[in-house]
Amino acid sequence: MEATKKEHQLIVSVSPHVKTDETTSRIMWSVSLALLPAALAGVYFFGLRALFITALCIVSSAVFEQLYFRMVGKKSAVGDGSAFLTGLLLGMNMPASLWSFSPFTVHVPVIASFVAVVITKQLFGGLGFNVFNPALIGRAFALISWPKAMTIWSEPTAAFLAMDAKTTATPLGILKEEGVVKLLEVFGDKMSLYMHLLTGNRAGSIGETSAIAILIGGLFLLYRGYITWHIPVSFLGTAAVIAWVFGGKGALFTGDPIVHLISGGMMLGAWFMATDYVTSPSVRKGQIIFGIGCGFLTMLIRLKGGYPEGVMFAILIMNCFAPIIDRGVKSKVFGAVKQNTAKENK
Amino acid sequence: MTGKDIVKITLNLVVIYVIGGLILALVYATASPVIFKNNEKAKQEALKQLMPDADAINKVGDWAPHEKHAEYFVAKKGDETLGYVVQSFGKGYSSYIDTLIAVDKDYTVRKINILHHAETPGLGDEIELDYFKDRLKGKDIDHLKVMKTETTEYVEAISGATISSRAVTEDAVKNGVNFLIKTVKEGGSGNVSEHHN
Amino acid sequence: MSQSTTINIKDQILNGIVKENTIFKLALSLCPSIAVTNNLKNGVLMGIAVLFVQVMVNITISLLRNVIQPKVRLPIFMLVISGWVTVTDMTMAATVPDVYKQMGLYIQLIVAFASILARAEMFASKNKFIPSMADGIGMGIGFLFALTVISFFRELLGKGSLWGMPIVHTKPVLMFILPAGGFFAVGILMAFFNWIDARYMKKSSHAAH
Amino acid sequence: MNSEFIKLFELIISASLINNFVFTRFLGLCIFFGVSKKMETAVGMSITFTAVMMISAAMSWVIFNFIMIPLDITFLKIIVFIGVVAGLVQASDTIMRKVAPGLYYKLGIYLALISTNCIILAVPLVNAGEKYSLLQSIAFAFGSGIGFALAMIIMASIREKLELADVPAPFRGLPMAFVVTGLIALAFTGFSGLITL
Repeated sequence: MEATKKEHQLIVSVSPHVKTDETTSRIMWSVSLALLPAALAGVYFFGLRALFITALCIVSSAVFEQLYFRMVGKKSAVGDGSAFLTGLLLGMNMPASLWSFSPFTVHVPVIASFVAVVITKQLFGGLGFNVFNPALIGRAFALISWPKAMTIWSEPTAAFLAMDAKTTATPLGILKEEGVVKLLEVFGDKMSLYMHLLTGNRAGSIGETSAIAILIGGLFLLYRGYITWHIPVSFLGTAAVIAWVFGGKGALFTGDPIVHLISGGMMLGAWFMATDYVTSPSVRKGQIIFGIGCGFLTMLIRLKGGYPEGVMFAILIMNCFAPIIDRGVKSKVFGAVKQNTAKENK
Repeated sequence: MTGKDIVKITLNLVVIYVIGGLILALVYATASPVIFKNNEKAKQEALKQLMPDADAINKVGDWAPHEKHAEYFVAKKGDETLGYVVQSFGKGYSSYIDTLIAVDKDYTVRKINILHHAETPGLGDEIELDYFKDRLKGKDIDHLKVMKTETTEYVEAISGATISSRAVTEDAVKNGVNFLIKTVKEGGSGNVSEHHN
Repeated sequence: MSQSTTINIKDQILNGIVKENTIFKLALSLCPSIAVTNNLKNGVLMGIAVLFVQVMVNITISLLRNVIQPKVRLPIFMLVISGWVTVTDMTMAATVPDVYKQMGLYIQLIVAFASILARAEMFASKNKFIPSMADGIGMGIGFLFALTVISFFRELLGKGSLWGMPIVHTKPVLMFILPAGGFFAVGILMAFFNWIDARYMKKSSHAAH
Repeated sequence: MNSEFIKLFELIISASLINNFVFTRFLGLCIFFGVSKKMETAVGMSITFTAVMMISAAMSWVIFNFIMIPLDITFLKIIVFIGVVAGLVQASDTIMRKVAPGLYYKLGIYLALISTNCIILAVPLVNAGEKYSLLQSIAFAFGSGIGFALAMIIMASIREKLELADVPAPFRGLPMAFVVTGLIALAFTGFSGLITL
């Protein structure tokens, strides 16, 4: 006890924030804007329920953050948009079928938001200090706590107002349990499968289905310089190579990398989750290691693990390693450190 | 330290260790038969539960599904053979599922019981619920097949836990039944009574 | 026995439960605090097992304190502890086989509890029979209390039941009976006790001024 | 031969990642929380620990299989294994001090701590319970050591980062360490189902 008390007297005096509030808030709103196409595609395919779930996540995230600030007596920083972004990402990672009152599953996004904002972010000392991506922890918590509710996927439907769309399996679920032949059977032929996956006309979490919409957002972020190519490219590249080499049945080099790249949460994860400033390494070389790790773990879980989709766990596991990667790389590559600090001071 | 001290210390240690060892041996002597008896009783009860109308369930022999040790039994009422009980393992999602299967004389499944598993809580662990176990009732070897759609002819999968459902149905139970057919039926049912008379 | 010794014994017991609570305050013997607390029954039984071992070890050491050569005291303490753990282990295997199946390994690992050795070394080897027993009871009950609180919340939240009896018919937050949830539960409870402590200390210091 | 090799590999992966002692079996927590405050100590502890554990697992296996089983005194396994660990720690302390004082200066301080780490006792107990062969026992010990090292190093790097953070007062120190461990354990559930043992 005594020892810890002494410790935190020191901690309090350290000035906390890496970036100024102004830039933080600009980044947060830009990323949210970049997510808009994918979110809209989700609402288009999964109807109003998708909108409700996303809105619920955003509102609960903001409310919990506000309540937390009030409780500990800190100046509120809800306006910086980070709670909005966490809520938006969390909502986009949930199945639309959660908006259901019998069985009642509406509490799931609310509790997941609490876990994301309060436990994963604020307990660590707020934005800039969290080790794990809040939205992903929120989703992992929900997936493990309510495994059934979180894996009911509704068929994409044009019936915008429908409350209970037919349920179906995700493409990756079919691939894992019944194989690629069945997958092609469901979607017709290869071209039609690609088209469904690219536009987002397939079962999955609200915001992860439309590869094109996510790519538009990702390229926007890249163009504006909010993210660099290192993580997405190394992530997707590694995953593609592994899918190509080991993804086929029987022989090596017969897998289909494209299906793996544009299905599940791969695109959303690579462009929007793995690139999170706070929870990924800050040095370029470290980012490439981080991306390769994400790609490798994703494919390991997809091909050999228990879950059909591995993006979420892969990024979370790499989040654990990010501080070590930063340490390892920084102590060797001096040039990269200088570059990085220069950028942070800008 | 003088020689006398060393002798004293050694003596001290030896005496205390000997006394400790004696006490432990005494406890072991009383506890181990109870442990053994309890285990036997638990095993018999588990068997009895699967074949309530049998008055004797005797071990016939051993086999090794997935290279694990398992046993099989014959259930009798008086002289009449009611059916068989076989222990089997299925490779599940995150564990080998230890199952006990009771079959009728005609090798259709009567009842199954899950003895041990470590499947995902909330999903795969529903294999131990009655609603799923009942789905295997009355199935013969050709109908031990998991379907993801609604079915009563075959075995309907637990929603969201196809791997665990398959492990129980198509691995553990099907293999167990298949083993019984191969060894008991095709090996001649006379074999069974020979072993145990 | 005089008035003052009885008060001492009461203090000795209270000390183990509140001030030096093994888990929440000293943060020792943490392994079972998570491993066996996913249901109330296991948590309570584990607590009782530890209570039993702690009391018996304290009594034994206290009785032997004049016989044991100080130079070889540690090996003898270890023998006494592992002896009593073996007794507990075998007794539980014989009497509660279904519970033992789930937590046998953790019962055997009571041997490695730093708290038991520490009490033997710091208290029982220097004190008479009665205070040593009181100390053992206090520390043991403190441990039992911590395990009961943790397993109460974990079973209620994770399974919606208590001691196997369903309270609500759903599994509210399954996470809590899983490994990760165990860490959360203990972390949050510890923080809660810290918070109580801080508040209580503030109040009492105000009263003093 | 080949399948034996695969089994060893699976044991190592399983013990280090999927059934990591710290994250899924909650053992060695006292040391884990106590020593993971600084990276340097975490690394030193991990190396010493893995080495001592492999030797102690091998020794315990030999004693268990060649002495205790023939004499039918397996009920004494707790006492014997803890004796082996304590003796080994004492012996390596003396030997290291004489043979490699430099190394002793670096890693010696962790030796004393090791005997209070319950993983070092749990590994031989699990080995005995699962009836692993000598090679498998060593592989299991190695995997467990690697898993513990991984956990310690991750935890140390995160705690160093947390030192600069404004953690709310009641959570400072140990409670926060618990929450962090919970989050790592949550991330590591992604490995579940990778290997069925």
